[in-house]
Formats: sequence, C-alpha cells, structure tokens
Amino acid sequence: MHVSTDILTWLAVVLTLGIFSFLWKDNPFYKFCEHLFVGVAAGYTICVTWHNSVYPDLITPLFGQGQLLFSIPLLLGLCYFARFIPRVSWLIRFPMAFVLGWASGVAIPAALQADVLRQVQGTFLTPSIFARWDVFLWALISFVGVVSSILYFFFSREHKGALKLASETGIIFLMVGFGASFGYTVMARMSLLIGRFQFLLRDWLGVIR
Amino acid sequence: MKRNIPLVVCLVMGVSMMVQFFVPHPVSVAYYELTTRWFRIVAAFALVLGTGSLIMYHSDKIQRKRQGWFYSVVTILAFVATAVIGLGWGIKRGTILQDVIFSNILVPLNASMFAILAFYMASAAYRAFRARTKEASLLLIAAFVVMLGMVPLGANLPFRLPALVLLTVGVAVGIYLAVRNQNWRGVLVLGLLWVLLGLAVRFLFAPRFGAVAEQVLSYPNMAAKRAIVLGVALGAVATSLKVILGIERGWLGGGKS
Amino acid sequence: MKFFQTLLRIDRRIIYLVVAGLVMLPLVRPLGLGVTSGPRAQVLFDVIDSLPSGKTVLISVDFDPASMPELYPMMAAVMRHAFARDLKVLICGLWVTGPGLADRALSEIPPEYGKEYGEDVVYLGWKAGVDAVILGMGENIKSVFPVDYQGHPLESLPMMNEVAKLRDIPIAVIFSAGDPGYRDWIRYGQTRYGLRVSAGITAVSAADAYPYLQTGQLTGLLAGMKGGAEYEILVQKSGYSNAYMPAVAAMDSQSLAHVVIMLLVIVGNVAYFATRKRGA
Amino acid sequence: MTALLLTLLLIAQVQPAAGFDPPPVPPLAAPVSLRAFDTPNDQGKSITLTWQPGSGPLPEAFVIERTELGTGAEVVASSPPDQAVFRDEETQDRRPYTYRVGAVSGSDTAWSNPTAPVMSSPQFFNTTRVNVLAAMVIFFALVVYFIETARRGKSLFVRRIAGLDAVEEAVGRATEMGKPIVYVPGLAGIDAIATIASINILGEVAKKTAQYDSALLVPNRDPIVYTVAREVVKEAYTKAGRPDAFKADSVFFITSEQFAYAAAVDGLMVREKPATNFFLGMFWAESLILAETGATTGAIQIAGTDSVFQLPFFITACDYTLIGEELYAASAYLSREPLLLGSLKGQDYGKMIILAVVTLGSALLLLSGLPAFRLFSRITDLFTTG
Repeated sequence: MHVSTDILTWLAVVLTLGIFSFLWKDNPFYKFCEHLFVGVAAGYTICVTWHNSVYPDLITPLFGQGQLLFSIPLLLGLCYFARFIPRVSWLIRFPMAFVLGWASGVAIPAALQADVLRQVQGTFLTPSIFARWDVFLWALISFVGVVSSILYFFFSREHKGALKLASETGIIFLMVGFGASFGYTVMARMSLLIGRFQFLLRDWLGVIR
Repeated sequence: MKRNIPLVVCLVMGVSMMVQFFVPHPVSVAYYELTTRWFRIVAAFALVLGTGSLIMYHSDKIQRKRQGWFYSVVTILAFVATAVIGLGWGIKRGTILQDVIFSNILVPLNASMFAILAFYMASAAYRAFRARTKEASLLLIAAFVVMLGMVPLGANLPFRLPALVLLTVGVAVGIYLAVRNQNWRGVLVLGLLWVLLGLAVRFLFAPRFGAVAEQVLSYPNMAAKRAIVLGVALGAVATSLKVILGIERGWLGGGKS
Repeated sequence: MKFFQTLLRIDRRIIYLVVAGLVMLPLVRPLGLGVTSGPRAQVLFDVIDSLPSGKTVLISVDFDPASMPELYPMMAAVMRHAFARDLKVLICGLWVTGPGLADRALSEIPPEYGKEYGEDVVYLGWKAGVDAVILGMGENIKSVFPVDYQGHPLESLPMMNEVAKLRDIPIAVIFSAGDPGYRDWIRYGQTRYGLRVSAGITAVSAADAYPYLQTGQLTGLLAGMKGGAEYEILVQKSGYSNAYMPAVAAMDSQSLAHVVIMLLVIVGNVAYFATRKRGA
Repeated sequence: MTALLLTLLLIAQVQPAAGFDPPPVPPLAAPVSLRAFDTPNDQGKSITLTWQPGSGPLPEAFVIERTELGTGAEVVASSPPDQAVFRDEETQDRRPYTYRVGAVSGSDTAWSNPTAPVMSSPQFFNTTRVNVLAAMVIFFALVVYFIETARRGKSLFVRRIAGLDAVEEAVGRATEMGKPIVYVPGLAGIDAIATIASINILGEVAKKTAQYDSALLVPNRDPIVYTVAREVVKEAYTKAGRPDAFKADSVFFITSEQFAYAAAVDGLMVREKPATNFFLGMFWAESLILAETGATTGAIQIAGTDSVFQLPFFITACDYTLIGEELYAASAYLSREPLLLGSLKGQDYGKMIILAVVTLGSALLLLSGLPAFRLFSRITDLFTTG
C-alpha cells in the first residue's frame, strides 16, 4: 500500500470526497465543490467551443479567408446576445428561427425513414417465422406486443371493450420493457461507483493494481 | 414585423431542408452543405449564450448578497480561471486546461456526481421501489430476471424451477383473494394464466437465467420499445411540422408582437 | 411488527455503507466469479476481425467522464483490437467532454502497438451541431473538420487520403452515454450514407437498443460494463492484447452489487407490505 | 489509381518460369451482357457499369476501359473478380462515353463488346425515397386536416389521461400548504418535443399558481428553454390577470452541465422543501438524483418524459408518471389548445394507419409463402430507402 504523492491526484481525491460528502448531508464543502463544478464546466464548454467550433468554422473562413458569406451566421449568432438588452431582446428570434427551422426540416425525413419505415419493416411477420415452433411463438408474441403497446398510446377513444383488453396487454409489455431497462440501469449505476472506488484504491492508496 | 419575419425564416429553412432531402442535384447538395456549416456556427453561439445567462445569474446573486452568494463567487472565479487558461494556452494534451483542470477537477467532480447515483439507487431500491400496483410488480419481476441473467453469479442459475414455484404461489394467492370475494371470472382467468405461463416457462423459455434474460430483452422488451420509438417518432414529426408551419410558436415567447 | 417498522426507518447512510463495503471488497480480494459471454459482443468482434487490414474504423466519443468506468474500457478494447488487426482508427465526437477522453486514449493505446498519429490514428475533435456534424461528414469529412484536433490540416495526414466521407468507412463504433449518440448516427449517418453502425453504450440505455438490433440498424452491441468485460475477454483470448482488463476486474463487484440491490428491494417491499397490512 | 493499375499489368506480364508447357487452359471468356447507365439518384458525374463474367474460370481481375467520343480510350480502373459492378465517379456531365470491360488472366485480356454511348447527369428526385415522401404526405395531410378542424372550433375528443387529475391535485396541495412548487422542464433544448410539451404544461401550471398566488420555482438547464420558459410564465401570469405577481427570478438558469444542474436542483429542493415537484420533459441519468432527493423531502412528485431510459425510475419512485406520449396528450388535453389536439389526433390516426399496414402487410406476407401469392413477398421492399 503506497499512497500517491502526486498533488493533482490528491486534488482529485479531495474533490471526489467533497461530492461524496453530500451523501452524509448537504454541507459547505459539498456546496463549494458543486459551485466549482458549475464554473469549471461552463469555462470548459467555452474553451472547447471556441477552439473547436467558433475559431476554425467562423473566424478563419470569415476573417482569415475573407468569405463574407459567413457574416450571416455571425450576425445570427450575435443576435443571441440581444437577449441581455431588453429593448432589442426580440432579435433573439432570428437565430432561433434559423436553428429550429433547419433542425425540424432535417429531423422529419430522418425520423420517418429510420424510426417509422424501418421499424414497420422490422415488425412484419414473414414466412421465415415458420422455421421452428419457438421462433413462431416468439414472433407472434413480439407482434402482439408491438400492436398492443401502440394501442396503449391511443388517445382518440375511451379505453373500453376490445381496446381496454388491448391496452391492458400493452401495459404488460411496456412494464416488462421498463423492467428490463431497470435491470440494466442497476449495472450502469454500480459501474460508476466501482470506477470511483478503483480510482481511490488504485491511483490514490495504491492498494490494488 | 418582429414575429412574422422569424416565422418566415423558420418556414423557409424547414421546407427547404425537407425538399433538399429528396433532391440529389449538386445545387441542393451545395445549399445543404452551406446551411449545415451555418447551423454549426449558430449552435456554438447558443452554447456561449448559456454561459452568459449563467454569469448573469451568479453575478446578480453576488450584487444582491443573496443567501449563499459566497458560493457564486466560487463559480464566477472558477469560470473565469478556466476560460482564461483554456482560451489563452489552448485545450490540447499537455496544456494546463487538459492535464490539470480537465483530468483532475472536471473528471473527478463529474464522475463522483454520477457515482453517488449508485447510492441513491440502493436507498431508492430499499425505500422507493414498491410493488404498489400490478404494473410496478411486473416491472420489478422483469428487472429481477434481467439482473440475474446479466451477472455471472446469476446467469447460470436454473430458471424453470424457481419460475414455476413463484408462478404457482402467485396464482394461488390470486385465486384465494378471488374466491374470497366471489370473483369467479377472476379464478378462471388465473387458472388459464397458470396453465399458459407454466407451459411457456417449461417449453418456450430457456433453461438458465442468462439465456432467459436475452429472450426477455429480445422479444417483449423489443416490442414495447419499438411501439415507443414509433409513437415518439410520429410525435417528433408532428411537432417539427407545427414549428415549421408557424403553428407552434412557443419558442417566439410572448412580448411585443 | 415493530421489527418491520424499525426496518423501514433504517437511516439511508447505513445502506450506503453496506453498498460501499460490498462493492469495495471484491476489488481488494477478487472472488473470481468469472464473466458471462454475450452474443451481441461477439457480432461486433467478428465484424472487426474480418475487416481487411488498412481499412479505417470510425470511433465516436459521445460520453463524459462520469461514464468512463463503463465506456472507456470497451473503447480501449475495441481500439486495441483494431490496431492488432492493422486497421486504421479515426476518432471524432459529439459531446463537448469528448476531447479530454479521446486525448487520454490516444496517449495510452496507440503506443502499445507502435501506431503513429496521422499514419494509423487521427482524432478530429468535437464540433457543435450534432446532426449537422454527421450529415457534413457524410458528404465530405474535410468540410466539417478542415483541421484535426491538434490543428494539422487533414491533407497533411497520410491516413486521411483513403477516407474522404462516411461511405469509405466499413464500420463506426459509437460509444454513447445518452443523447446525442448512436441513434443520431443511425438516423443521419446510416439512412443517408449507408454507414454500418455498432454501439458501445451505458447499461442504462442498453435495453432500448434492441429494436435497432432486430432491424439490423445496429450491428452488434456492447452493453455497459458487462459488454466491456466480454469484449476485453474476446480480445485477450485471441491473443490481440494482454493489457490490464479493468472491466473484467470489476465484474465481481457487479455481481455482489446486484445481489445487494435485489435483497434491498425484497426486504423493503416485505417491510412495506407488513406494516401496510396493519394499517400502520 | 493508375499506379496501382500499372503494377497490376506488370504482374500479369510475368511468365510462369516453369519449363514445361502449362496444360491447355480453356480460352478466357469475355464478360457478357455489359450495361452502362447514368448512376440513378445522384448529383451527376457518375456512371454505373454492370456485367456478367463469361463462362469458364473466373479471371484474376476485370479491367474497365472508358472512351470519350473524339478522344482516345483510357483504362480507368480494375475490380476484383468477384465484383461484377463498378461506379465511374470521374465523368463529366452531358458528355457521351462508351465502356469496355476486359477479363484479365495471366497475359491476355478478353474484352467485352463496347456499350452504346451513355451520358451522366444529376437527378432532381431520388426515386428510392418515394416511400418517405408518401409517408410524409399522408402524415402531413392527417395533421393539417385535424388542425384545421380544430381551428374551426369542431370539438375533437381526446380521452382524459389519468395523470392529469394527479397534476391538478398536486398544484392544489401546494396551494393549501402554502409551500412552493418546483417545476423542472427537463434538460433538453427547445427543439426536443418533450420540452415543448412541458412548456405548455408549465403555462397551465403557472396560470394556477398565479390565481392562488403560490410560489413557483422553475430551474433551467438550457439557455434557450430558460428564455422561452420565462416568457411563457410571464404570459400565463398576465393571462390570469396577475401580471404584478410574476417574479422575474422565479424562472432562472443554473448551468448547462448535466450533473451540476442536478446537484443544484437537489440543493434547491432540500432548502425550499417544496410541496410538489414536477419533472416533465426530457431527462437523462440525473432523473434518479432528482426523484430520490425529491422523495426524501416528502413532496408529491409527478413525472413525465418520453425518455424511455428514465421512465423505470420515475414509475417506481414517483407518485404518478406520464409515459412517453401521454406527456404530449396531457399538454394537449390540459391546454385544450385546438392546435395541440389536432396534431394529437393526427398522430393517433397515423398510428392506426401503421397498425393497419403492419397487420395487412403481415397477412399478405405470410400468404406469400404459398407459390400462388409469391408476388406479395415484395411488400417488405416497399419500406427500404436509399
């Protein structure tokens, strides 16, 4: 067991324990770490955005290579800051119009293609399901699952009679689906805790390899 | 004027990008590449805006000396220090930002914040995850099957015997309750359920938990998630259409028209 | 019944200590409970194993430090596999926290196989605007990343001559901890440019990937630390690497942790129903 | 490219060094049924060649020769023996080219007969995406039709979501106890559907808090959502006739970093001890941090998200959860906004069409197993897109 002598590792350990202290109760040390995190995270976003996006994508083409066309996205971007000037705060609507319009226009065909057409194609029952009786049964169960789960999210008619039976079957499939996600999430959370303990036990205390 | 022009911009951008999807002509591809580059620039500005409002919020808290203003000083100092170091000396490997601030401040804080989730999960498992309703108990049973199936300890355990025992006990309790309040239809349904599920467990499901978890994930779970993906996709397309056509104006906000 | 009432009022800090102890124990004293073998990890392994040497694998770093314990080991394992097979690795990312993680991988893994930056591995960095980045790379990678993360123009990197757009890439492995992530690569990269997409994802979103696996939109899947451990074993068993396997080392703790959670839920519910029946 | 070609031809020249004559090799067969056509659905400058290898053994490789009218022939590429298709990406549009493909084995090459002249050109419509266009047109028609009927005031029936009673009851509880309501509009940007739905519900909740003058706290993670939320709450207070009661700092921005935001909202809930927490919108891993801490403060918690990852937590830890699209239906039902109701009905009927297509399609596809109905097996191809 040889404790690390690197000041930076100790800094990381102190901050880790600072966040963990919130488990005991909300305390000034935790608040310090929380606010430090907020500041550093915002600063980091600014630097990476500048170095990776604003500088190479805007500054070089516009000022470096003189492509004046890039003054349009620059103006649109600057309009975001109009929000801090009450008199002209409505200017923010222009960059938002551009961003929302573009994103929606791109999203519609992509969503229809990948999430609707492709998933409908995957739901079809084809003669291949007759290969084996268990393949047949599972294919039937999946088909009933998709149909009944869709009917659970049907809002145009009161859930009575056949529709009630369908949506009750649907909720069963939905709960099994959420249960599966729940199971995987336990593994996810534990992995993160194990990761922190590996850091504390290996890099700090040197107890494990 | 202040509302109509943005709506027109949104309409033009939306329709043009939708049409562009169907037109492989070089002009359409050039238009598309140009607007894509513009979008990346404007999106970067939105990120910078977020920081602006953060600084406003904290500096306002300091000026007004509101409760806990001292911590806002920490945030502002941390932000300024990180921004200056990062913008000044770059963000690559070997810079202070990468080796000190990212690796030894941002990583431990971010990772620890996530790690305490495991503790919340444990305490929530004990105090919040209740089998209050039929649905919640079904969720927990499916979760148990998947959890056992994923972990080496559970993957090789036999599935069929414990499942049959649990099923029989559950149905017995159900029938006892149904008989007590004369719900004969309930007794019939439970009996039928017992036979069907018993056969499924015996023949359809795999012998060990590991393979059963994969079956649960690949069929019923897949069906449920597919229905959700379809529903969400239709919702996304409908809302995107309303934004483009100017029907959905939430983003414009109120204020002077 | 008093027993159950006190059981319900156990201070949650005791639960925290129990969990912490049971998770730390196997790290110090490994119990050797082994690792499961999953079909989904094998699919990705076979695809990369069958690629002719010299081809370029795209890796997208779409996660943050908080998800490193789950995603970093599997990313390292996939990179080791690619280098051992003399494949080129092109890295990009949709999360702003990606650069730091990619940098770390670049400093650790290529040297193990004597791989040169620019020759065998290139890191493009991060760009804002998710769908715009993927769609841009589909048409022409240089239009999105004129320079790589270090600032070298792409023309100066020999590896980039064979990779101009997404169609030149046989498989993209997306390490994603949420949105943006593999679904964006499918929705924009695959539908428009036929990009074959595989994913290494945090366990929390693993169950939701199955509709995309069933339609074939996803080619193989590494789900959470279990997926990482499976891939580490596959890479080690075929002699491609004998580096330390953090994911495998952590699987014992995973087993104990899962048992603890299940017991907590059972005990919690028993106590809850016992007290509720008395109208407590 | 040409360097690769030359080396290939060189290798082909090297004679086998063995002294004896090799056994008589069947004559090399030239490729047959060679077809050249303008590559469909592209931006031009590309011609596609397809051919069949001739009878007899497979050659070592195929060599592709292009001739532009008026200029000499030029060998442009070679492709491996198993590949019988090639896309020439270096053509100029509106210029006639003819092609020949030769099967190369050892030193000799058997050339196929040349193709008729063909010209490359860009297309104005990608025919492989006609099914996306059809889906788009049908679905747009549905949404626009229902929105128009809603606009004309015709009442559209939408069933009451059980979760909505819980929302109204929870706001009432906070008012009685005189404690604040914390409303988290999710962590996604304004372009996320769940965020827009959440903003709608926020408007309704804000109207109620304006009437009963109870405190409303709306912490934000996205800068744009922050600006929109602030406007919506201000508008709700003016609509409820209490513009003075609107406090500007009740809607505030914290940080764009996911976990710093979650920790800050936790701190807020522990300090303010709200009676009701709303978590409506798009969430990621921080959902459990919020729901668990909220539960420990004893508040009633209503959650709603279309993020399937987080729903298991909200279902088990919160008092009521709106699952996926129920969030959209709730925002439409609560606000009675004709436009929202219209688009919800459009989506409902969209689902009905999907169900009809899936059931009918499956029936026909299963029939296609019988030889008489073989035609139906092509139904799945209708859903593939280029």
